[in-house]
Amino acid sequence: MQLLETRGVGKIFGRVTALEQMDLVLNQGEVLGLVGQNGSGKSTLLKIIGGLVQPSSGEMLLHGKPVRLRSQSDATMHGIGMVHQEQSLVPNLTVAENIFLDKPNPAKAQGLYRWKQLYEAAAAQLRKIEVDIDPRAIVEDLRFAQRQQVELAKVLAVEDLVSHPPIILFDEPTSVLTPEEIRLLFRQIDRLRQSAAIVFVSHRLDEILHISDRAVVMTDGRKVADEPVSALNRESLYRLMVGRQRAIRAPRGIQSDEADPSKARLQVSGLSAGQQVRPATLSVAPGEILGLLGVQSSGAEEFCRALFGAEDNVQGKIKLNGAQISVPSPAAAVQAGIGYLPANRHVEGMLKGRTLVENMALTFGLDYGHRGILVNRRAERQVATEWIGRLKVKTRSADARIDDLSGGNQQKVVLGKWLLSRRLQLLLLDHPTRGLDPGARDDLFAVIRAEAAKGLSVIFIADTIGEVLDLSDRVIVMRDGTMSAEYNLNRGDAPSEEDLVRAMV
Amino acid sequence: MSHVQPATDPLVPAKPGFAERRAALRRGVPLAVLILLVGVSAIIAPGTLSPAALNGFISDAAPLMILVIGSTIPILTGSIDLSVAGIASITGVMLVVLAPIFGPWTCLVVVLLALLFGALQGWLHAWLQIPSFITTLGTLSMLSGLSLLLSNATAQPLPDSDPFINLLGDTSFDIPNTGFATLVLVAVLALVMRYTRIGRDLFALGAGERAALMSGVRNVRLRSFAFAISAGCAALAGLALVSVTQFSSPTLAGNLLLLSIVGVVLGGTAISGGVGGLWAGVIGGLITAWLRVATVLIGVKPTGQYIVFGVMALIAVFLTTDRTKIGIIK
Amino acid sequence: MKNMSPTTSARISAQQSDRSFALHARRWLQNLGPLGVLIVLLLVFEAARHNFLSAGNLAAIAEASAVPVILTTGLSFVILLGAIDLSMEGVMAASSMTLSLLCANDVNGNHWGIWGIAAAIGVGLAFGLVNGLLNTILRMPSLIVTLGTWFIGLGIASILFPSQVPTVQDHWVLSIASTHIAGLSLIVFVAIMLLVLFHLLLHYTHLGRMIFAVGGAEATLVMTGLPVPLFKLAAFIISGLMAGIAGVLLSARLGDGNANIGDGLLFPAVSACVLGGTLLSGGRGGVLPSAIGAVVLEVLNNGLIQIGAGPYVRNIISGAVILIVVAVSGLHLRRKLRVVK
Amino acid sequence: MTDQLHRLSRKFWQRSLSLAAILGLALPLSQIAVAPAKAAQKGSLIIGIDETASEYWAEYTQGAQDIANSLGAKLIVVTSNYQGSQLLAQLGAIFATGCDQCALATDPSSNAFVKAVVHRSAMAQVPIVTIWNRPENIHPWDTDPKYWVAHTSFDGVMSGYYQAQALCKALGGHGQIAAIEGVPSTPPAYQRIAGLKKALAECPGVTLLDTEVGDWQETKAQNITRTWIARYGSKLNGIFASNDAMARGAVAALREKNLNGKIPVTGSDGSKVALDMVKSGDMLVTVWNDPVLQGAVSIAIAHAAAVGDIDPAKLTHAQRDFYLKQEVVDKSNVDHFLDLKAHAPNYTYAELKADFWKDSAGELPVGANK
Repeated sequence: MQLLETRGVGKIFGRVTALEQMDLVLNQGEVLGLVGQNGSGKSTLLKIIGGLVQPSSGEMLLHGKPVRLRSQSDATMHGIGMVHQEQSLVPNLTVAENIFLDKPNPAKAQGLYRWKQLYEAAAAQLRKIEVDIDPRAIVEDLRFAQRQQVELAKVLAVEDLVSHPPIILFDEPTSVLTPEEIRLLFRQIDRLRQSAAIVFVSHRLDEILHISDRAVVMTDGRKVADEPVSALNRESLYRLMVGRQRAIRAPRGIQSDEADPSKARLQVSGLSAGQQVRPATLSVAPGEILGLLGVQSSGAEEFCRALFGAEDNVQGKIKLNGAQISVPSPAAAVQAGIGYLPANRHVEGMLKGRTLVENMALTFGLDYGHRGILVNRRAERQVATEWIGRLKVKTRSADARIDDLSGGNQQKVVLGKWLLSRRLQLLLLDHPTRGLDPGARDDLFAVIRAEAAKGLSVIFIADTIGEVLDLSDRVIVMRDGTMSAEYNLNRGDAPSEEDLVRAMV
Repeated sequence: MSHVQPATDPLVPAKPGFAERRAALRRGVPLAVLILLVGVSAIIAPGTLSPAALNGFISDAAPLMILVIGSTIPILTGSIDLSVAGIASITGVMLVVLAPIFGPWTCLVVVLLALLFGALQGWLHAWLQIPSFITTLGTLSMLSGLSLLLSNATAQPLPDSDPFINLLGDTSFDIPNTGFATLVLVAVLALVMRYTRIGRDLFALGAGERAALMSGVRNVRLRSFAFAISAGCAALAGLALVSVTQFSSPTLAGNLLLLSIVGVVLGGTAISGGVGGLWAGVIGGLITAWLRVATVLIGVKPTGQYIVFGVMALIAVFLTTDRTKIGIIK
Repeated sequence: MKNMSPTTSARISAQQSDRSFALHARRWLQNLGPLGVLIVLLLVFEAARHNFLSAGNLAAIAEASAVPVILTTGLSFVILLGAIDLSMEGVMAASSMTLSLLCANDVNGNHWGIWGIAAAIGVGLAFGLVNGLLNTILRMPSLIVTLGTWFIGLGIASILFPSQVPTVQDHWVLSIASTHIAGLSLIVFVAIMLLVLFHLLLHYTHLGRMIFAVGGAEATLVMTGLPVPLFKLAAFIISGLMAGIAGVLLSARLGDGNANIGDGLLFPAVSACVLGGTLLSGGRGGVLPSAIGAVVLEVLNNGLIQIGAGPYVRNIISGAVILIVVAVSGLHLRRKLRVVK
Repeated sequence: MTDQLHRLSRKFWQRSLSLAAILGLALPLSQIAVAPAKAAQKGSLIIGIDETASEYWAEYTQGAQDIANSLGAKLIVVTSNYQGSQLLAQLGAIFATGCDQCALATDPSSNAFVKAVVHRSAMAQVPIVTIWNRPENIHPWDTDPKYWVAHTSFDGVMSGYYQAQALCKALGGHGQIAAIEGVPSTPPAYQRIAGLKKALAECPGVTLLDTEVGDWQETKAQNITRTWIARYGSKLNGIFASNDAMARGAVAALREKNLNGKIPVTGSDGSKVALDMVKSGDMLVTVWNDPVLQGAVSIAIAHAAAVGDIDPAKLTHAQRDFYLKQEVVDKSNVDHFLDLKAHAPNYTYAELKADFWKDSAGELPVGANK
């Protein structure tokens, strides 16, 4: 039975077309797997269906009737729930309140909360997905994965809200879950399968093939395939998604010189940060690109942040070119020549409201000043403009505000902030391709390769295994805060994706 | 290859330079408000623009302007310094207390002490991560108690011989020296802000603190510096005040705190940080100083002065605040 | 995707419940912190002066705390948003003057009785409304908006001021202060009632919880489609309302209208909120913690008078206590990348 | 649609802002070109007061207004809100328009600003009479003597002395009292406490239990008194409040315990409320300082100097630095003062001119403002 249909739905953000002429049908009793590269428009499509974003064109039909969703709670009232990629919980409210945030409160009488009833109702929702979380807990006290489960419970509560079958959207829910949790999630999806329409987005093709009935592939805001899963396999799905066979890349021949640690660019011994990073030892050679792989809570990201001094309770020794960094802090790391491209660009990467030059000159502008004390704005401007050109940043001028750029170009500017340094030794890239289109991604990779060829060491955390294999000289897989596997691609270690996934989870 | 992708090329705006022009226009608003204000009062009360009147205005406005300029620096980082008026008041008291020990160098010592105190307070705020509002509220209370204690709550005459105070109280070319002192202060700070990384880092902290920290900006050091400057400016403002009064008093600067906050905001500096600057402080200080006398100039009845001041300040803030750069308004 | 052994899963679950217990305990301790400070202060002063904990002195502390508690109750709502309301001193001036001129008094022939009280409280409400509208509709920062309305409130009071202090002669108004139950004036009970009422509002109504939530994640609420400006407006109105009530109560206690009635109450109120754990960044604390903060300050003040500390030393000590308590209670929150403004 | 609205409003703002800027620029220019500067009205009287919402300052203004009316002159009132810097700035603004034969009678708001205010007035060649605040070591005859005509005040020491004497008498020479002080940096505050101590020295049976600062405020005095009642209980026999507002706060606190009228309270100023309380027995005494008289005399002297009716250089020290008379008000004579309050005499310049010092209580003694 057809529940929801989009007809010619499109979305334009400013001057970027995120989604074009999308026709999509969601049926009851069917799990729709939605795949596509980053920036292919999946998230936009999901947000439109979830009421977070208003389409620029086209219409949506719910049970055959046109519908306009003004907000998320509006969508909720129509029986549409969405599990977000970025969590949408209010941190200082209880689990129970968050579950019913966008829904009529089940425990309100004469305008007053009946907390006990509310907790019971929430507990019922949590029981439904078989998780053991106290509905009275404050969300910010929960671990990330637990919050994800609350988010799931919040969305699944939608099914009690409407008489007709609900529509549940999952925006990359599995990337942060443990296998056990993924299994629970799939059990939920299986339970819902008959009574709901489900959209499931994931980068993991195996999961798509495992759980979906039908797969839709998107590229550049357009639908390029819509086929039953039975007609697909991994290779065909990949080809549809990327548009080409996976390229086999030639090794670049730079090797980590483990025999002579004195020549190592970076030497880390016993580096740990609280619970998330267990003591780790590692060295990186000049010019080497080291890929780090791991699911969200594996500690890969935290390891990089600890290296940069951005985590609390950092223990262990970090030596750069043989000299130890005394107090781990971002300022000390920068001083020593370590750069970090953060995963959360908007909060940690860019200075909003400021120009490209101001953003790029912030950290290493003084490299071009007089004696490292006085600022030379002309020189800074010149070098920033030069990098804007080299990174192919699409902008009208170097004095445009960074907010006015698209995500990919913003990312290039943030990268430029580090690359314009004359003394950068090591660059940490934390999910650098998030929100980047394939073209921008290729530009980015090209620049990183070129810099590495000049001797810059790079540690790189990727969104997909493909990216890691594409760029790295060496791959380290992390799991539960420790390094679980290592492959030296240049020495002929060529792990299959299956090998890597096995090491990850 | 990216050049042949018009569909994903989002950065060719319909009107080139539109955003810049708008920003430039916005920056001009406070100045326009100031000119409008002065213009209107000049019509209502002719003679306000005579040289003698302007000189009087300069000498009255200088302490306030110095305070506003000083307060601007922490506010640029998104913090706020509520202790400025307290510091300005205690400056005079210290001058009297310390004069027997340091003789002609007392002014210098007092300003240095203020810088030190400000740095300490900034360090407390940034290192212990106590909100600046409450940190400086606490120190304000302590400062006022201390100045009452030190002065035994009385106004005392300054030592006659203090060379710096005498210089400040004097005039050059018939213009009060406090006016020149303000100019010198602005010039020095402007040079520091423009030609060292401090200025850039201050703005960065205000515009996006997390991003700034992750770019290697040294938060604790910078905040200590910002609060040191604001305290130092407050001490200078105190000196400018006592150069006029020739007396110290534990409550000398009184309500200048509120006026200085109004001044910072009126210049177009956002209270949330990252937007504004010294120039904004100068204009804002002038607007506030003018608002303070405008109620008298245009002949508002004394009972109405509070209301007129409040309403004019609100209107001016409405006009001068650039909301395009601020996301969530708290 | 391999299965986890049942023992591992049980272990994790056990860890979780341990953790959640520890979290609950920590939260309780944090909430009890200000209360602990209060008890320590009481004991210290009792040790220093033996009749400190006498019924008479405790009643004096209760009387002195009543109005600050009402003020912090209102202010807490705005601070929970992450905003601030500086206008209370002006609002109290306007409300006091309104009350004393509308109720039976010795200046004019008005005799509004209970409607005079309503009008004075209404003045507070109107101020809150204006503050809220300026903040939400015109998008001006609350700090500067309420700074402006502070002046306007003082201005209204000085325009209303007749040439002599208006003495309130209204029976209703005076009885608020003169009626005593169990040795405490009605004002104390009004304060307790308001405190409980607004505590319930904050914890048992949608509005209250949403005001709480705005301070936690405003953007999420906007995205969810909740009417965030209305919540903010309500918080400002509550704050104005409380200041209006405080103005009425203080006038009732003094028996006259006074434009300086609120002088020096704002900064202690803000300090009290922070002291109690209602953080200026919003979303933390509540009316009860703030009220405890207010009582702490009053105990400190009373105790320092009792042990004979001079007024100047009192300033220094209370400033230091505020700083130390806030610093110590915030120590566990310190993080490298935490943004504190 | 919202986008359009947005753009429209933005455009509107741009237009109106540029308009405002142009207007702002044009106005002063037109000013220079068209209108010749005209001075403030000749012979204006200027007074500086601390606040508007106060009975005391309203009456002071009334006294000055009487004189202005009798002269047919304009009265300009400047409010400092207790901020000397604000007073200076506002006086500057008034003098800026030029002031011929103007006269100023002001409270400089605190001792610290006296010299600056006097100097500012002298620069504008406006004769000035100061009230209340004068630092010990500067006098009208040694600081800008040509324009600082006189300083006048009420004798705080005597006021405190009278109050304490009354307390001593009421307590029958035996008991313990507590005192509430005003803002410590103002002369009346410490003078009145000094008077209190002077009287107690002559009345050894009465001791001073405690002194607290109430900053002249009712509410603070109320809290302080409440604390005292709790602390001292029946040991507290009387309360010395440095002004009537604080006395009223003390009485309000006493009333909460039904102690009003039982524990005597004294104040100073002679405000309407205090007179009523003296009549009702809640207060023992207050000291009558006549602000109407103060306003009339001080502005009249300044005006006299401005128009040349007096020559400051020829005045004696006692004429340039003097107290105005004050009287103790107790239950026996309160009706007289209540009547005076209701029907203040209408002062005229001509009448005062006959003898400006008719109501003087003598020269300020050396050390009065220490």
